[in-house]
Amino acid sequence: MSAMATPVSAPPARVIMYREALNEALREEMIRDARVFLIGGGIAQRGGSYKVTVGLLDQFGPKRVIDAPISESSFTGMGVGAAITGMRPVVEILFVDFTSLIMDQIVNQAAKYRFMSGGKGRVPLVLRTQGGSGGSLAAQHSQSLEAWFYHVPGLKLVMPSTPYDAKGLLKTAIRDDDPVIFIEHKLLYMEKGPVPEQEYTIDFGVGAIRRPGKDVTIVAWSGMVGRALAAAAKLAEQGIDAEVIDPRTLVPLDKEMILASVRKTERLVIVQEAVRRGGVASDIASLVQQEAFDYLDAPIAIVAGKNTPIPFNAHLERAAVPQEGDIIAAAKRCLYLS
Amino acid sequence: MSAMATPVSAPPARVIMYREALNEALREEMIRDARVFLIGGGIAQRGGSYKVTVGLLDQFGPKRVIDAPISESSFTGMGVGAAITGMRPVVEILFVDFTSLIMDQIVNQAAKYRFMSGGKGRVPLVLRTQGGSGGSLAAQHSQSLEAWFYHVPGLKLVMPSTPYDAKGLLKTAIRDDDPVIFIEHKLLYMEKGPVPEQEYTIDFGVGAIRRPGKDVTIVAWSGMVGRALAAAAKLAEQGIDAEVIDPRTLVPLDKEMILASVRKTERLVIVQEAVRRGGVASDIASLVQQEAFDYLDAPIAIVAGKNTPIPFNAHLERAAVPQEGDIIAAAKRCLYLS
Amino acid sequence: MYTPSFLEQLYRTLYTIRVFETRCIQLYRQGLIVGYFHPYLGEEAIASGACAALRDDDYIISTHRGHGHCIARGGVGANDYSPLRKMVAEVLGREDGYCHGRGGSMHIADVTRGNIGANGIVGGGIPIGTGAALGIRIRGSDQVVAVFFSDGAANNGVFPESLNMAAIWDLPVVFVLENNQYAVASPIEEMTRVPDLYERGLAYGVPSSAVDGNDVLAVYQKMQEAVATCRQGKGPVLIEAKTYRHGGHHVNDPGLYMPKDRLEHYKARDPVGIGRKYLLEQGQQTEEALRSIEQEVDRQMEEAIAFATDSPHPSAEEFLEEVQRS
Amino acid sequence: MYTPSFLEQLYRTLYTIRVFETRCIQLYRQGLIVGYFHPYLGEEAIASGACAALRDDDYIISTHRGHGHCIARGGVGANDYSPLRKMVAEVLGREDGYCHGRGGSMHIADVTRGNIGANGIVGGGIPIGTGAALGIRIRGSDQVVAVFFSDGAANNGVFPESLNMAAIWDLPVVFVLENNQYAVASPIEEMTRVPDLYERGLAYGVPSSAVDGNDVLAVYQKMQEAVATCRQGKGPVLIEAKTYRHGGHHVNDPGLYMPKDRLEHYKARDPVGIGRKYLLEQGQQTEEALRSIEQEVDRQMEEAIAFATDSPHPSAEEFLEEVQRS
Ligand SMILES: Cc1ncc(C[n+]2csc(CCOP(=O)(O)OP(=O)(O)O)c2C)c(N)n1
Ligand SMILES: Cc1ncc(C[n+]2csc(CCOP(=O)(O)OP(=O)(O)O)c2C)c(N)n1
Ligand SMILES: [Mg+2]
Ligand SMILES: [Mg+2]
Repeated sequence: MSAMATPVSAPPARVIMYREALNEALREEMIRDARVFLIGGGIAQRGGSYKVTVGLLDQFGPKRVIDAPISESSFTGMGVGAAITGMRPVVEILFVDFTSLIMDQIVNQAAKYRFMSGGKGRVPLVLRTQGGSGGSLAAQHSQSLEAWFYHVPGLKLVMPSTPYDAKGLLKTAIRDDDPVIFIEHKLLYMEKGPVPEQEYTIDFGVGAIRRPGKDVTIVAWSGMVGRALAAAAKLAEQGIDAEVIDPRTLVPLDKEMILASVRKTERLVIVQEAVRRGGVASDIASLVQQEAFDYLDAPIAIVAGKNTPIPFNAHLERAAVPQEGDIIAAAKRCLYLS
Repeated sequence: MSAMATPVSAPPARVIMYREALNEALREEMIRDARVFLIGGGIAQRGGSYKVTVGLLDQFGPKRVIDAPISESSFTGMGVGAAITGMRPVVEILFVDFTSLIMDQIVNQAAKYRFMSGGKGRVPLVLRTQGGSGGSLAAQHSQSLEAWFYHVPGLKLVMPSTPYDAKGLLKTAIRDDDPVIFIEHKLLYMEKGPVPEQEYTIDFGVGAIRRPGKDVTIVAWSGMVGRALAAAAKLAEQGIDAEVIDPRTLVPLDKEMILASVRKTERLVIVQEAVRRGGVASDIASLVQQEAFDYLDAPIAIVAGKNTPIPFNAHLERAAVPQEGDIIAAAKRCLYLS
Repeated sequence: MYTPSFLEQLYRTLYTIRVFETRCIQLYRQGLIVGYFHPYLGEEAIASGACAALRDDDYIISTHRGHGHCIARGGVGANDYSPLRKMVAEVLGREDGYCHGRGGSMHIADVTRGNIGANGIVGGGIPIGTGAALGIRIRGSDQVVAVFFSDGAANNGVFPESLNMAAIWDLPVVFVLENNQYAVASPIEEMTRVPDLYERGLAYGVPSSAVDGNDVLAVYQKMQEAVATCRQGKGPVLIEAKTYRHGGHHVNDPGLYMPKDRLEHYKARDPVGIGRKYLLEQGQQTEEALRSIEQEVDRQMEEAIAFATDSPHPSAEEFLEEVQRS
Repeated sequence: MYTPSFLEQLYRTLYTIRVFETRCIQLYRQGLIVGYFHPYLGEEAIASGACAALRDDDYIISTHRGHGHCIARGGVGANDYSPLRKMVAEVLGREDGYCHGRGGSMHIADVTRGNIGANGIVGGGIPIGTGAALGIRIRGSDQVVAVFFSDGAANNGVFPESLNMAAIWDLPVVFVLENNQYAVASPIEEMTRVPDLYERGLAYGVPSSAVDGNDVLAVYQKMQEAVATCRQGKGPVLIEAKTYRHGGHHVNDPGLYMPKDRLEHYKARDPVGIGRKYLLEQGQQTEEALRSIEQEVDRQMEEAIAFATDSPHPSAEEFLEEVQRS
């Protein structure tokens, strides 16, 4: 795979929605491998709250597309057990907020089983979930919690921002022999983008330069990529040429792509929707200051969610997470233009 | 409170164990406030796996010192409900590893209730738990997971390294009107230190300079403080004068103390037992590079746990977490002496 | 057997919930309410009957489908419709709402009235309510907690965990299981082999039984007995109130999966209609008297809507200052 | 009724577990074993009887008190004591252990024999085992899973959650509840109002009953019936095997809280003694034949200890290289 989002010589691709791309990935992998099955709340009959699993029950039947009771902790654990014994479960947790109910099965069981068994056992499980704010869903349905998983050895962590990536990365996740946390964004499901008809997968650990630039590097993922690109467009109008990098997978992280960009621009802004304290942005900053110390011309700026639960009221909700203007301001601060 | 661990003009203090200091804090606060009660596994009859609650059942009876079934998620939630309705629960979760079972009640309920209720509700709950490696307890009883809580708005986070701090900070935690995560370290329970007879509390957000120095700043907390001090002693033999800072509470964090030290030494090593990726150390590094960028003479070094579950075998266990030598090497790297 | 004024108050509660939900659904369609909104239509008798059996110093805890509990507990009375205003303001996200617009429909709490609050985590409130009961036991008072939840939440492991702890410590908590036979679109028959969910309580030694959840007096009586058991220090009781939603899971769910005949069956046993009949027959009120209550509620609801739409959005500046201080 | 060779193999298993635990406790006291060590002494009949009813392609999942399950499932036989060597090596943390010293007592797994493994999280294995059964159902095979856990784990919400899902999807899983009446020092009577824990299964429509957990043949028969139910596609079964530990919770717990008379009662019904008697009486073996089996096991255990103590510690360098690659 090239580091760019779309292969250079691909034929013109269809334009489909993120949720359709996810649906295709699930469908293709279920056709390809009889061991793949889906389990979650309301994913079969209803086709999922965000319509990602629409039609799969009809095609694959109730043994492989399973509507589970509200027993998240156990049906995730059942995914772990099925994975250990030869299946390839894709467990859906409707909101990343609810992963608070399944951390034991993910962290103490799935993530550690391979190691604890001396390498003899594997857990090829995909946890699909969805995060971020937007739409006034309030404090328990709007969090960005990728940092929890990022901190746990044994887990891979994928956060696609485009339909193309959503499909290719989900297929790769399902084929991976170890547990993968796959976090979608609620505001992206209806976003459209080019997705080729022909089969493809995307390697983990390969970031995408969404916009090349030379003055400042902006790293963003998931729902923040669009906002970073919008900010970059505004910055361009002001003569500032920002490079926007989407790591696509946070574990493994394409550190080299970020470092190469920073060595070029000498300035770095990291944008995350999650609250700043203890977020992934801090970790990326800590890596970059360590490995590109002599290149940095300004402190690395982090644009992140405020230190608060997400409010219900839409105005407050917007105030709680990074907006275009915040990104622009941070980029200018790095350039000592503010 | 002075920033130093022991008040300057205090009379000579007794020397007691960390676990005894914790026991005193619980006892004193239970005497002081009838709303305080304890709930956890094996804390009443047995006095706790690490003997922290010894004698409290006899003194306060089974209504206030409660042995719970293995229903962590619910008895934590019961603490939340009791706290909302006027009590001051101290919930004990035997190993921080098991907090994977209670994240919903801590993160979605306790941490957010005050905010979601528009400031009308409060959750004065203390979660006492214990982390870290040592003693071959293997992958599910040896983790350092403070980063999870550190990332959650609405929680305070305390990690005492001495008997003095353990007592004073636990008393403050119990008197706090909001939820406090209080993480002890399994290797510290038998450690001894001076603890005054007279009543005291320790303000949150006030770090302690464990060893003043001028060449390099070492920040460490919980089980790593001792190791950092041992490293500093060895460094001193080599003519390197390290300042060792123990933040004592990670939320709130005494950022000013760390920044002041870094402005003086111009070099920073952060030591954590937790795995490096996504740990608290990364966040502190990101803050310091942001706010003391022009002072830093070298990249901030992070000495942290390896990217692995903790192995059972004692040799591997040691290899998985920071040792004195690692800290010494990092300090020298910062001084370009390696 | 029951005084007219008692029956009148029961009916006022039933009818207020009905009007609140009906009007708010319209506001939702107008775009004035956003986010998740789960109406309690068809289940009004449970909150109304259960809360009527509680004392002012008792507690309740609610769910994502929590408007009914909040109104029933909030004590909308002949002379005080202020709870209604705070409710509408909150679901509109306004500063004068119960939670100053921070919580919204899914997180309405009314701490001053002992309503610990709604919850966005299905089952999340069960241990919290049980913990309120633990606090009561430690204090040695004779307060009681009513924990409301539905069939879906009963499959969250915290339900049996909490039931068991309530049992061994004789906690004064009534588990009010509103079995509306659906968790979103999942029918109870597919989610358990034993749709009589009260049997789970028996396995933990908790007195447990079912009641017609559409009959406000049946619920009230059951609840009274349960509350008495709790106040006597005999520990928890589980009441399974059988009911059915009058529509989909939330405003945007047409509920097409709900079999027409079952829906009709339950609509024919409309809890508001049943309560009305009680007031007419047992309460010996005239149709005219009832109409005047209804008109008053209708009017109050319009006032509440006017109040709420007039209420300002919370200030983003103040919010950010609060965050800064935190 | 049972062949002598079957009874002999059952006894070999019982006795091997007994010897393993007894000798390892000594090794622990000598400082050769460190960390947590939870002996299965007194409960040998459950693992031995239950695993004897399984096929080679079935699965089991175990607990923190998992040595008995691993040995019983590992298939220590007259001609193959290699599982014993891997067990001892693992609890000593050596490279030749089942998990190359990474897991230790609390995490022993034997994937090749369908032993998914022990678990340090009480209850953690219950959904995992249930999930293995879900995989079986999807594949359409007639394998079965035995999920071992004890009374304490039954209070973790994942037990009822898993029970319910196993029930609605007719999963081929036997929940083997080893009710040894303690969770560490907490007696079952204080942790539930209904100490007959199998009643919890009934609330979910799962065929459930109790059995004498100290009688290896009683366990075997119950398990055979349960396994047959599962293989017929009729879904899960819950077996509550009543038993008692012969000592404290772990090596360092003297178990002083265990009433002497109860302990004596259960020790008098020693599972190893009962199995021995079956072999002598039903199996019509001579005392001498038994002694020779016992001596062989004793000898094999000493060899296993020698093997394990000779086995190297895993290499820290290799470990760090692995970590580097991860
Ligand atoms: C732990 C959790 N899982 C899933 C959801 C998504 N969800 C919201 S409401 C609901 C259905 C709840 O069913 P039930 O408990 O029967 O309540 P009812 O809607 O019938 O009142 C679900 C699954 C959630 N909010 N929390
Ligand atoms: C979730 C969790 N809570 C607490 C513990 C600490 N702990 C280890 S063993 C044990 C007792 C378990 O009791 P039971 O399930 O009856 O198993 P038994 O020891 O009787 O075999 C406890 C509480 C744990 N390991 N995991
Ligand atoms: Mg329901
Ligand atoms: Mg037990």
